[in-house]
Order: sequence, then structure tokens, then C-alpha cells
Amino acid sequence: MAQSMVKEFTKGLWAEIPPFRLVLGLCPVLAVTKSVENGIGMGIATTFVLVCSNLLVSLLRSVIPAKVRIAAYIIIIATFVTVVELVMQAYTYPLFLKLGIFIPLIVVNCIVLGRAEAFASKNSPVLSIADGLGMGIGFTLSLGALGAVRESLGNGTILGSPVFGPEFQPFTFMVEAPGAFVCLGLMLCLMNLIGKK
Amino acid sequence: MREMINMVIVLTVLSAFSGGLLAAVKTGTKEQIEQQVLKFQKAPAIKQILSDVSNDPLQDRFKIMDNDQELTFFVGKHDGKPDSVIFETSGKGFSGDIGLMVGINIDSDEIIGVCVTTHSETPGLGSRAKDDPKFVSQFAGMKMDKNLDIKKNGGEIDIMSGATITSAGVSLAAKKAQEIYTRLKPEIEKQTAQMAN
Amino acid sequence: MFKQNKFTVSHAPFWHDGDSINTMNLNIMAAALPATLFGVMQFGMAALGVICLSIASAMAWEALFNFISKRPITIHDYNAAVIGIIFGMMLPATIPWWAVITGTFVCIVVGQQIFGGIGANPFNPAIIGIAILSLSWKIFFDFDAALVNYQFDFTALSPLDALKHQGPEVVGLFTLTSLLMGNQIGAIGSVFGAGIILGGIYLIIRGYIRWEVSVAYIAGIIFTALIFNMVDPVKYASPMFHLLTGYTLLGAFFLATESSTSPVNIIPMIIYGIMGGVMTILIRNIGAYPDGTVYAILLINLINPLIDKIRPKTFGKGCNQCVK
Amino acid sequence: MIKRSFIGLTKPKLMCDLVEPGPKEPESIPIPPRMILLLNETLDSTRESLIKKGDMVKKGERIFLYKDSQEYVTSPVSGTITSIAPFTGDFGAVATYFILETNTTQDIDSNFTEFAGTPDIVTADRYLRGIPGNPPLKQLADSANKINKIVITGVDDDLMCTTRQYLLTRFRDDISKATALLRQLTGISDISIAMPESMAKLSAFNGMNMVKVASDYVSSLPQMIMVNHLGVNFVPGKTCEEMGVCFISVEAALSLVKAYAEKLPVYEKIITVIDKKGKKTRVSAIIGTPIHRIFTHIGVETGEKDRIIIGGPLRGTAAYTLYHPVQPDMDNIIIQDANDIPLISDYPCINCGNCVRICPANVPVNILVRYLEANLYQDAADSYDLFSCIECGLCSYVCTAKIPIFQYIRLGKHELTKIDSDIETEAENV
Amino acid sequence: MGDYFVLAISCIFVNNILLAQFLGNCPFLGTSKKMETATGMAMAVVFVLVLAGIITWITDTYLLKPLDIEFLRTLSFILIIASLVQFVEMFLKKSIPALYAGLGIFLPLITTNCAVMGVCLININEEYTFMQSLVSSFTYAVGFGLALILFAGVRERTIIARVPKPLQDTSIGLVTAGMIALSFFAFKGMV
Ligand SMILES: Cc1cc2nc3c(=O)[nH]c(=O)nc-3n(C[C@H](O)[C@H](O)[C@@H](O)COP(=O)(O)O)c2cc1C
Ligand SMILES: Cc1cc2nc3c(=O)[nH]c(=O)nc-3n(C[C@H](O)[C@H](O)[C@H](O)COP(=O)(O)O)c2cc1C
Ligand SMILES: Cc1cc2nc3c(=O)[nH]c(=O)nc-3n(C[C@H](O)[C@H](O)[C@H](O)COP(=O)(O)O)c2cc1C
Ligand SMILES: Cc1cc2nc3c(=O)[nH]c(=O)nc-3n(C[C@H](O)[C@H](O)[C@H](O)CO)c2cc1C
Ligand code: SF4
Ligand code: SF4
Ligand code: SF4
Ligand code: SF4
Ligand code: FES
Repeated sequence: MAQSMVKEFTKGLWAEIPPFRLVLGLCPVLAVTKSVENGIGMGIATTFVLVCSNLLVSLLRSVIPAKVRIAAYIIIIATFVTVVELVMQAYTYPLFLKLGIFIPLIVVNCIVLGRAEAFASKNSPVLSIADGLGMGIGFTLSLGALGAVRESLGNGTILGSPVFGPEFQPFTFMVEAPGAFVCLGLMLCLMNLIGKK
Repeated sequence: MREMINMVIVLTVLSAFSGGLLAAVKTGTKEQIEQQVLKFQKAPAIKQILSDVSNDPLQDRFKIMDNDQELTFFVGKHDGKPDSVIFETSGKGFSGDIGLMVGINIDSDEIIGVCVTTHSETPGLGSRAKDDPKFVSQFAGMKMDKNLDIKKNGGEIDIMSGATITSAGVSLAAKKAQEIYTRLKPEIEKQTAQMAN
Repeated sequence: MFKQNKFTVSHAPFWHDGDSINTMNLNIMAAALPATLFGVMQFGMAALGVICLSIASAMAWEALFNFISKRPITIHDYNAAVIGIIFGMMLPATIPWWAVITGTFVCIVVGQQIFGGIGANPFNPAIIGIAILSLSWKIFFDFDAALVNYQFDFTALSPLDALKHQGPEVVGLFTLTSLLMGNQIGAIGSVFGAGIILGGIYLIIRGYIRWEVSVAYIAGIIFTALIFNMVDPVKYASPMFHLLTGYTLLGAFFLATESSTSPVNIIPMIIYGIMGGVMTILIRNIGAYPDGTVYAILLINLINPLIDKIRPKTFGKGCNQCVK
Repeated sequence: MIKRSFIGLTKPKLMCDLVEPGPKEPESIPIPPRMILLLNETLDSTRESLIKKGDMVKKGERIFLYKDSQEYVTSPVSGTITSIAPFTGDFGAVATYFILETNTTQDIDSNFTEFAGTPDIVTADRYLRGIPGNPPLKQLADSANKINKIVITGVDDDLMCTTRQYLLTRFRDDISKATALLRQLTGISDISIAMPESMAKLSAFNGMNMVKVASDYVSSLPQMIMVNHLGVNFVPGKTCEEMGVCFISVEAALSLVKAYAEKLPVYEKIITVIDKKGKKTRVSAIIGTPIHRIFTHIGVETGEKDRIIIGGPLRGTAAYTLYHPVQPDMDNIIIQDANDIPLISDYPCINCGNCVRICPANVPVNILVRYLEANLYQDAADSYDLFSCIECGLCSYVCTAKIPIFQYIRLGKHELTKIDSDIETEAENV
Repeated sequence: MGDYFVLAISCIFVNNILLAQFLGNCPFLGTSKKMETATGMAMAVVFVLVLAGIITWITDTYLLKPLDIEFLRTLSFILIIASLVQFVEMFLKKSIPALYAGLGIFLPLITTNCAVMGVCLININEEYTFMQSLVSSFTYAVGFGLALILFAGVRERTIIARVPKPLQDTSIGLVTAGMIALSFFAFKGMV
């Protein structure tokens, strides 16, 4: 049991790390990675929704009739998304403003629904939590990494503090929309290169 | 039939659970959210414009319906005398609206200062409107009859080089404030008078 | 029995008209020389340094990428050199060395090599480089500020920036002949209009660029600028002013004509060119940037694959004896 | 070596050579001691062949590989088979070659003689395939082909080639006989004769259907003649015969006339040999003669890395050995000096558009070649008009990137046809 | 009228939903490899987005706001979109099979597409009127379709080019998309 938990947890960190391995849920990845802080914030919000919905779906997996399962999952996910939305608004307001529309949009994030459908609906609550946590942390790490690259090059800072010294002129392209696409594309290439070994 | 009933029951229970949970969270966070909005969006701007007031403008506020728009005015007092109001307007920027807090002295009808609240301008270009003192300080001391447009359009405001559009947006917001203030002056005076203690 | 020679065996055709990528690129560089040399004379050794660094680093990046991706080294086709010189022509003489190197990296690696090298780039690599660089480090492309330490015996104002900031009354400061003869400040290779036109005509005659694209582009510029100018001459500058300032002429002869990103059929070439001209003026007159050439060309590069589907009817199309 | 002209704005048209005025008679090449016959059928080592090493064959005798073989080759001399082996042609097509030791006494196979009095297409197909000019007897005899037009071509379909024009001028008085014979053989009355515009004034052709072909390069290709002069619709992927038009070279028509007149198959093939300096020599050689015999007879030199082109410079094929035998359709041989051989490259298309603007069939070559390069043949055919190509070779000729486009095109067509026929045979086997 | 025109230009070009707002990227990358799928997806999005935009606007204005239950917005919107897609699918299958054959496979994809949900939320956040919501939904969808089709045009070529192995497919697709976003900077400041 413990072994399989570890397995489910770690696969989300490398072997199936979203969004690099499963190229889904790209919009938040592109939109909120202007800085590390935004990226990690988004990642944590998504992780919360993932874990909670995975848990609930798994608990209810024998109760929910197959025909309405997608509808049920959507209700569950939407509920937790709204909880996150309200909580963030109340306690991390600046971050809430920066992430904007992308918080409610967690509800359509393919990863969340995907894990509910592909994993939680077939596995025990414990494993489902491990899966959700793994995927969520993997997602958070990806967003954080992308945010780190974009923020450091594009703004000269990481988590707001300068990293290249005062001489550095930020490569603003990186924090602009086109930079998001190009940067993600090149990181994907890097992952492909490493993954081959 | 059994399945049908089952489906309806599950969805209803889920929805009820969801509605209940959300309603609870909503009520729990309502106060906090309002506080946060004031604290993060308005407070810094208000503080910057009215640095030497004796009251807390966030507390002393009133609302006026202007057409179908509700405007919130924050009142600043010097020595207990409410002599200035601050309210927010907006202008079209390089990418999206720019929110501008405008503080006006009721006695002299002069602008005390302006401050950008929300914007999504390019970092390093338009975003300088928020923290370039040279630019925003131009508005201070302007009377209501001054043309606050940028010089290119026949007004008195020097643009920030490299960000004409943002400059024009800020000017536009300030002009709007002039216009609103002039129109609502009687109402404003009535309301502030009540706040005198 | 006699000794059998080894013969060359390959497929038809056995003749070739002698054209090649090398000669094409050498010709482009030759055509770029007049405007570049003028720029070097005007802006001094710094300009020469920028051009040389640009060419050299472009070739170095290509060689490096070839090496890393384990492909044959292709710098001998001078494609990187062409991109380097055209990129360099669009830079101000005062740009720091590291920005040039970063720029050629963007041009060569991001703009072209990762798509598979020569011919595979969906956007003009030099334009990609300039767009990304000017977006990141706008100060270097503020020609007035960049060239502030130079002494010129003509109006030392960047015409398009002046136009954007002060309106068309500044147009009077520049005569068309002086603009044509390079008496303006701007990028190294973009100030000497006559030289660019000379190079362009040379390339057209040699058949390395298509006159349809250049002419349509210029027509688009003149037409749109004329309409704006007629509607409100106080607000919008004249067509000839637009034609002779900024990157316009570079765009018409050296940028929009780049082969892999421009159409091969005649009607699409004309649409492509006109769209480019129209967008350039739209951006200058109602858009955000003083000079719209760069983004206008990116846009027409983008629509190129679609419009190039307009082509003459293929032999045998439209008969009703379908084989399959 | 061709040099690009300084002005590249408009590409000049390539002009075909015209036959020289008052051409000399061809030099006759003596019958060689050993000759090579090519048979268009694969040698199957698991089957017993009808013909074996050491067998004697008579002049005019048909050689079949197996009992059920449809293909045959007739022996141009009487001799002894000394070797039978597979022969690899273009795109890995496998044929069979026979080496024939010429006998001193010449026996003649007279099977054809008894049919020669009453010309009909079935016996012509049975005995006269592979006579000089290679008349498409098989297609004419095949009732599935709805051929309703015959064109005797006195124009050559590649640059530098002049053999057909030569035959047209030299034997112009026999053309009316050829027309009559073809009419008698096939029952088709719509027979025209394609000739260079410059020759159309000759009175010998009065009363014939004349197709006056311009002398720029692509005008003389069969498909262009069909569309420009005969008003027949071109259908991508079909042969001219399938579209109802049969092209017969003037030599083939004349050979038929001669064979019926002599009541025996004929074998003297007229060939124009063009040496490295461009000097043309016309020869008459027996089909099956290894080409080195021709070269030594007329004193043509070949060197290391030279290229021996069978046909013209844009559509021909390269021979890899001096033992390549004279074939029924081998009108021209060009020797290209090693230094004149243009290099092809491994560059991708740079989209210069030269090919697109020169293609007579308006094929979008610039995109087509990318699909072919990526081995996406089906897409190339479905969306980018692979089968509209009439195989003129001009696109490769002008390609800035020196891509072997024409080779890709032929390969693509070949692969698709192979897939199609594979599917058919599979369907039959099921 | 003029305002609607400006709104339309803004939604199609300046604030293009894909290239400036980062919404709908999964189908953008997933359906752009072939022109046919791209056009199919573009049409399906226009169809669904307009319907969803209208219905969610009505729901929000006449149900959620009066009852002061805006916190149920996310939940109700996603349910509306999901069931709308189901209905459209069933309706097309029965009534217009030809259109269904063209759009069918793309419809389910749209449920989990940020673009649809995103535009519905934008309409509310920007406090658009009914007509403005209608125009914005339609023109955002047109902007989506335009970007998708332009992307497919470029991608049809890059996909057969000699892209180095690790960059193939999605990786180079993202870089290309970035360059398209860059070219859409041309429209900045125009409205
Ligand atoms: C494709 C092909 C290639 C041949 N290459 C050679 C060769 O290189 N050397 C050789 O002696 N015979 C070669 N032969 C066999 C000759 O044809 C055969 O020996 C004979 O005809 C030589 O003729 P000759 O007496 O004219 O030299 C080749 C035959 C074929 C079909
Ligand atoms: C490839 C390359 C890229 C560089 N990119 C930047 C950059 O983006 N911003 C910057 O300020 N300096 C950049 N530099 C330059 C150095 O980091 C450092 O800032 C410079 O040497 C200091 O020179 P300066 O103070 O004279 O400008 C780059 C250098 C190289 C070689
Ligand atoms: C990436 C990029 C971002 C820009 N962001 C802004 C901006 O936030 N605000 C603005 O007014 N102009 C912005 N611009 C527009 C240009 O700076 C434009 O030239 C300027 O607004 C008008 O020129 P000027 O201010 O030099 O007169 C941006 C341009 C680029 C390339
Ligand atoms: C007039 C002209 C301008 C060119 N400009 C460029 C250019 O800006 N960028 C580039 O990569 N190649 C340019 N090329 C080079 C040429 O198109 C290149 O070898 C291939 O097309 C690679 O894309 C140009 C070619 C011509 C004829
Ligand atoms: S009918 Fe068939 S063969 Fe003829 S053009 Fe149309 S698709 Fe091609
Ligand atoms: S090219 Fe035309 S005439 Fe020649 S064989 Fe092919 S189909 Fe027949
Ligand atoms: S060979 Fe080339 S030029 Fe000639 S028809 Fe075919 S595609 Fe066109
Ligand atoms: S001629 Fe060659 S390089 Fe030019 S477009 Fe055609 S295939 Fe491409
Ligand atoms: S995350 Fe936006 S469409 Fe998939």
C-alpha cells in the first residue's frame, strides 16, 4: 500500500508531470507564469482542487451512477474551485487579482477532470489523494520553474528580488505573451531532450 | 427506473451539498473580502495622495449614484475638517483600462494628487505611470479649468517618453475626474459637510 | 576487354540553370552594401562594428546550432551572413555588443534553426530578431536618444518618432531629397533610401526578389498614406515622407521579399505586398508604434501560407473523369 | 556547363534543337559479335525457364521466359544464348537480360511472313513488338483502351534531340504509307502527324492532319500536344493512351511499314550521338548492340565520372555501363563531361518559386516537394497535384536549392502506383 | 454602432482570446495540424460560444444577481456549458447530420475549453450589456477561429519541415504560436 502510494505520488513529479508530459491545461501555464509567485500560487490553488475533488470522487465512486458521472464530477470540481476563489479573495487578495479569471477557470482544467475520470473514479481514497497531490505538486513545480525562467530573464528578479545585479537590462520579451509561448516551447524541448536519456 | 431515481438523488444531494458549502464559505469570507479590496486596491493610492490627513479615509467614505454608476468617495480631513475627497476613475490604456485615484481639495478645487490603482500596462513602459513621480506629479495643483490632456492633444501634460498611450489614458481618467467632480460638486459638499465633527 | 570507366549515374534532369543558394545570398549581400556602407560613413566605426559583429555572430550561432544538433555545418551558404547583415542594418550604431549577440541568437536559432534551418522559417528571422529585441530593450531603438552624442549637419531627429510625438508639422523639417540621400537619423542601413532602392533594383533585375512584392508593398504604403493624408493633412504625414523614413524601403526590398516567407504565385504576391504596405501605415497612423514595418511584415508572413493557396489552375484540374 | 544569365527577372525559354539542313546519312555500325537483349520480365529462380544457356535462336525469333509469359523480346540476329541474368533498371524495376553470341550463319524465323500480307493489329502485336521506335502495339491491340486518335510524332521530346525530326525529313515521302498502314492496322481514321512549325511548309505532307509544334521545350511533350492541339482533356494520373490518344514515333511508324514490306521484323535503330563538345553523329545500329561498339566505331571518347545520357538532358536516363544495349526507343545518346555535371544538394526548398513559375502544368512544386521529401506521397497526390506533373524536368532545372525534384516526383508516382498494384494483387489473391 | 465596431476589433485582433488572453490553448495546439480540423474547430467554437455567451449572460443578470448568489457563478456556468454542448450535439445529430459530421468530434472538446468559459466570465466581469455580450462572444470566437486557421496555415508547413527531433510537434508548435502572438502586437493600441 505504502509502496503504491509512493508510486502514484511520484509519477506526477516526473514521469507524467503536467503540463509537459500531458500537454493539457496550457492556458493557466501560459497566462500566470509571469512570475514565480503567480505560478506557485496558481499551482497551489489547483493542487487544492485536485486533491479535494479526487478524494470526494473516490469516496463517492460506488454511489455515482455512470451516466451522470461527468456532471457529478463537474459539480464537485466547481464547488472546490469556488471555495478556493473565495478563500483567495479573502486572504491573498493581490494574488487573486493577478491570477484573475484563471482561478474560476481551474474548473475547466483538463488535468483536474482528467484525474477524476481516469484515476479517482477507479481507486481508493488514499491512492487518489496521493495521485492528486503528486499531480498537483508536479503542476506547481512546472509553473514555478517556468515562472522562474520568465521572471528572472524578463524582469531580472526571482520572487521579487534581483538576481543579476543592477547592470542587467531585463529581457522583457519573456514576460510578454509571445515570450510565454516561446519559453514553454523551449522548455518542452529541454524536457524531451532529458526524457530521452 | 431505480437507476433514474438514483441519478436524480445523487445529483440533487451533490448540488445541495455544494450550495450549502459555498453559501457557508461565502458568508464566512464576506467581511474579509471587502476589507481586502479596500486595503489592497484603494488604500495605498489614498495614502499616497493624502499623506497628512488626521483621519482614516477608508473609514470616512460615502457613495453617490452618478447616472447608473455608484461612485465611492473617500474623505480626507485636516484638523478634523473634511477638506478633500478622493475617488476613482478610469481611462483606456495600452492594454485595458487604467484605474486612477484622484484627490481633490474641495476648498480650492485643486487636484491634490493622482495615483494609478489598477492597470495592465507593459512592465517598464506603461507601468511607469504607477511609480514615475515626474509624470503623476504634473497633475498636482491643477485647477478644474485646466486642460489635463497630453500636450500632443493640446493639453498641458508631458508624456512619459515611450509610453504615449498610457500617458493619454491617465490624462483621460484625470479629465473624467474633473468632469465628475464639477458635475457632482453640490452633492459632494453636502455629504462632506455631514462628516465634519 | 577494356577497362570500364565509372560513370556518373543519377536521375534526370542532367542540366541545371546554374542558380544556387550561395550565389543568391552573395548577391543579396552585395545589394545590401551601398546602404550599409553609407550608414558606416554616417555613423562611424561603431556602425561598422555592429554590422561585423552581427554577421560574425549570426554565422557563429548557426555553426554552433548545427554542431549541437549534429547536422552538417551550413554557414558556407551565407544564409546566416545574409540574416546577420540585414539584422545589422536595422540596428542603431550605438547598440551594445551583447544586445547584438543576443539578437542574432534570436534571429538564427529561434527564428530559423529550430524550425529546421534555411527555408523552414515561418517568419523572417531578421524581423523576429528586431521585434523581440525592440520589444525588450526599447531604449536602444529610440534613435533620438541612441544617437544623441553624434553631431550632424542636418535635423538630428528621428523622423518617425518626431512624427509620432509632435505631429506632422515636423515633416517640414525634412526635405524629401535629404531623406532620400540619407540625411536623417535612424538605423545603420535604413537611412540611405537611394542605396536601398539601388540594391533592390539590382536584386529585381537578377531575379532574386520579385518586383511584384516590392511594387505592391510600396503601392500599399502610398495608397494608404495618401488616404489618411487627404482625410486630415494636419494629422497625418504625406505618402513620400512615409516611404523614405523608418524601415519602409528596407521592408519593401529586403524584408518582405525574403523567399521562404513570401508567396510564390503572382496574385498572392500582390495581395501580400499591398497588405504589408497598408498595415505599415495603419500601425504608424493609428497604432502604437512609430514605425510599423516590423509588425506589418510579421503579419503578412503569417498570412502567406494561406494566401499562397490562390494559384493558377493545375493542368487537368476540373475535368470530370476522376481517377480516384 | 550552363551559366545563369545575368538577368533573372524573366527566365528565357529553352529552345529545342532543330535538325540540321540536308542531314548526312547515318553511319552503319557493324553487327557486333555479342549482343544484349532486354526482356521486361523478372527472372524467377524458382521456375524452369523455356530458354536456357546454350540455346540457339534465329533472327526474328521470339524469346519467352516462361510458358505463361506475356512479354517477349525478338532476337535481332541468329545466335547462341550464353547468359541469362537479372537486370536492374530505374527505381529497382527488375528485368532480364540475355547475352547472345552472334552466329556466323544467319537463320531467319519466318513465322511473321505468312501474316505480313494482311496487316492486322493482333499479329502485329504478336510479332513486331520492340522494333525500332517501339510502337505501342500492345496498347493498340488492347481493346480496353478506347483509343480514337493516333499521332505520329516527328518532334523530339527533349532538348538537343533530333532523331525523330531527322527521320521525318529523310523519309517524308513514306509518311503517307505509314498513315495508311496504321489506319489499316487499327481502323482508327483520326491520324495526325506532329512536326516542328518550321517543317510544316513541306509539300510532302499536303492532305495530312498536321500538328504544328512550336520549338520551345515543353511544346513537344505528348501531353502538351494533346491539350494544345488536339483539344483532349488531360486527366491526372492517366496515360495518353487511357485518354484516347496514342503517340507513335515516326520511326516506329516507318519500321512498321518496312516490316510489312520486307515481311520480316526490322532491327536497324537510328540514334543521334552527341559528344562532349556537342558534335552530333547519327548512326544506325542493330538493337542489342552494346553502346561502346558505337562509341569506338565513330571515335567518341568517354572518361571517368562522365555521364552517358540515354535520351535528352531533361528527361533521359543515365547509363551506368558501356555495355548498355541499344534499345528500340533509344533515340539519342549524350555524353556529358564530368566537369559539366551539376551537383544536386541536400537543401530543403527555400520557396524561391522558380519551379512554380516555370511549371507548364501549374503544379505547386514548392509545396509538393516538401511532402515528397517527407515521404507523404498520398498527401502529395491528393492535395498537391502530384499526378498533374507531365514530367518535363524544368522544375529541377531551375531549382535554386538544387533539389532533385524531378526524381522525387518520379519516385512518388512510382511508389503510389506500386501501392495501388499491390492492393490490386492482394485483392485478387483473396 | 461605432462602439460595437470598436469592441469587435478589440476582441478579434487587439485582445485576441488566444494570443493575448491565453484562453483556449489546448484546442489551439490540438486541432491546428491540419487545415480541415482547424476550420471545423473554429466553426464549432463560434457556434457554441455565441450560445453560451447569451445563456450565461441571461442567467447571471436575471438569476444570480437578483438572488445575490453570484458565488454560484462558476458552478452554474460550467453546468450550462456542459449541458449546452450535449444539447447541441444531440440536436445536430438528429436535425443537421451533415453539420454534425463536420463539427461532431470537436463538440465534446469544447466543454473543457477555457475559451468558452473564459469569454462568459469576461462578459460578466466587464459588465457588458446584452448586446455587448453578444458582440463580444461572437467576435472573440471569430478571433479564435482566425488565429486557429492562420496557425494551421503556418503549421501545415512547419510540420513537414526538418525540425530537430526534440523540438518536433508541440514544442515547435508553441514557439510558432509565440511568433503569431508577436505578430498580433501589430494591432496594439489601435482601439
Ligand atoms: C548491364 C551489363 C553490364 C555488363 N558489364 C560488363 C563488363 O563490365 N565487362 C564485361 O566484360 N562484360 C560486361 N557485360 C557483359 C557483356 O555484355 C558481354 O560480355 C558481351 O556482350 C561483351 O561484349 P563485347 O564483346 O562487345 O565486349 C555486361 C552486360 C550487361 C547486360
Ligand atoms: C549573450 C549575452 C547576453 C547578454 N544579455 C544581457 C541582458 O539581457 N541584459 C544586460 O543588461 N546585459 C546582458 N549581457 C551583458 C552582461 O550581462 C553585462 O551586463 C555587461 O557585460 C555589462 O556591460 P555594460 O555595463 O557596459 O552594459 C549579455 C551578454 C551576453 C554575452
Ligand atoms: C512590447 C511593447 C509594449 C508596449 N507597452 C506600452 C505601454 O504599456 N504603454 C504605452 O503607452 N505604450 C506602449 N508601447 C508602445 C510604444 O512604446 C509606442 O511607441 C508608444 O506608445 C508611442 O511612442 P512614444 O511614447 O515614444 O511616443 C509598447 C510597445 C511595445 C513594443
Ligand atoms: C531580398 C532578399 C532579402 C532577404 N532577406 C532575408 C531576411 O531578412 N532574412 C533571412 O533569413 N533571409 C533573407 N533572405 C535570404 C534568403 O531568402 C534565404 O537564403 C532563404 O530564403 C532562407 O529562408 C533574403 C533574400 C532576398 C532575396
Ligand atoms: S475530376 Fe478527378 S481527376 Fe479530374 S480534376 Fe477533378 S479530381 Fe482531378
Ligand atoms: S507519355 Fe503519353 S504517349 Fe508517351 S507512353 Fe506515356 S502516355 Fe503514352
Ligand atoms: S517536371 Fe516539374 S515542372 Fe515539369 S510538369 Fe512536373 S512538376 Fe511541373
Ligand atoms: S525552385 Fe527549388 S527551392 Fe525554389 S521553390 Fe522550387 S523547390 Fe523550392
Ligand atoms: S487549459 Fe485552456 S483550453 Fe485547455
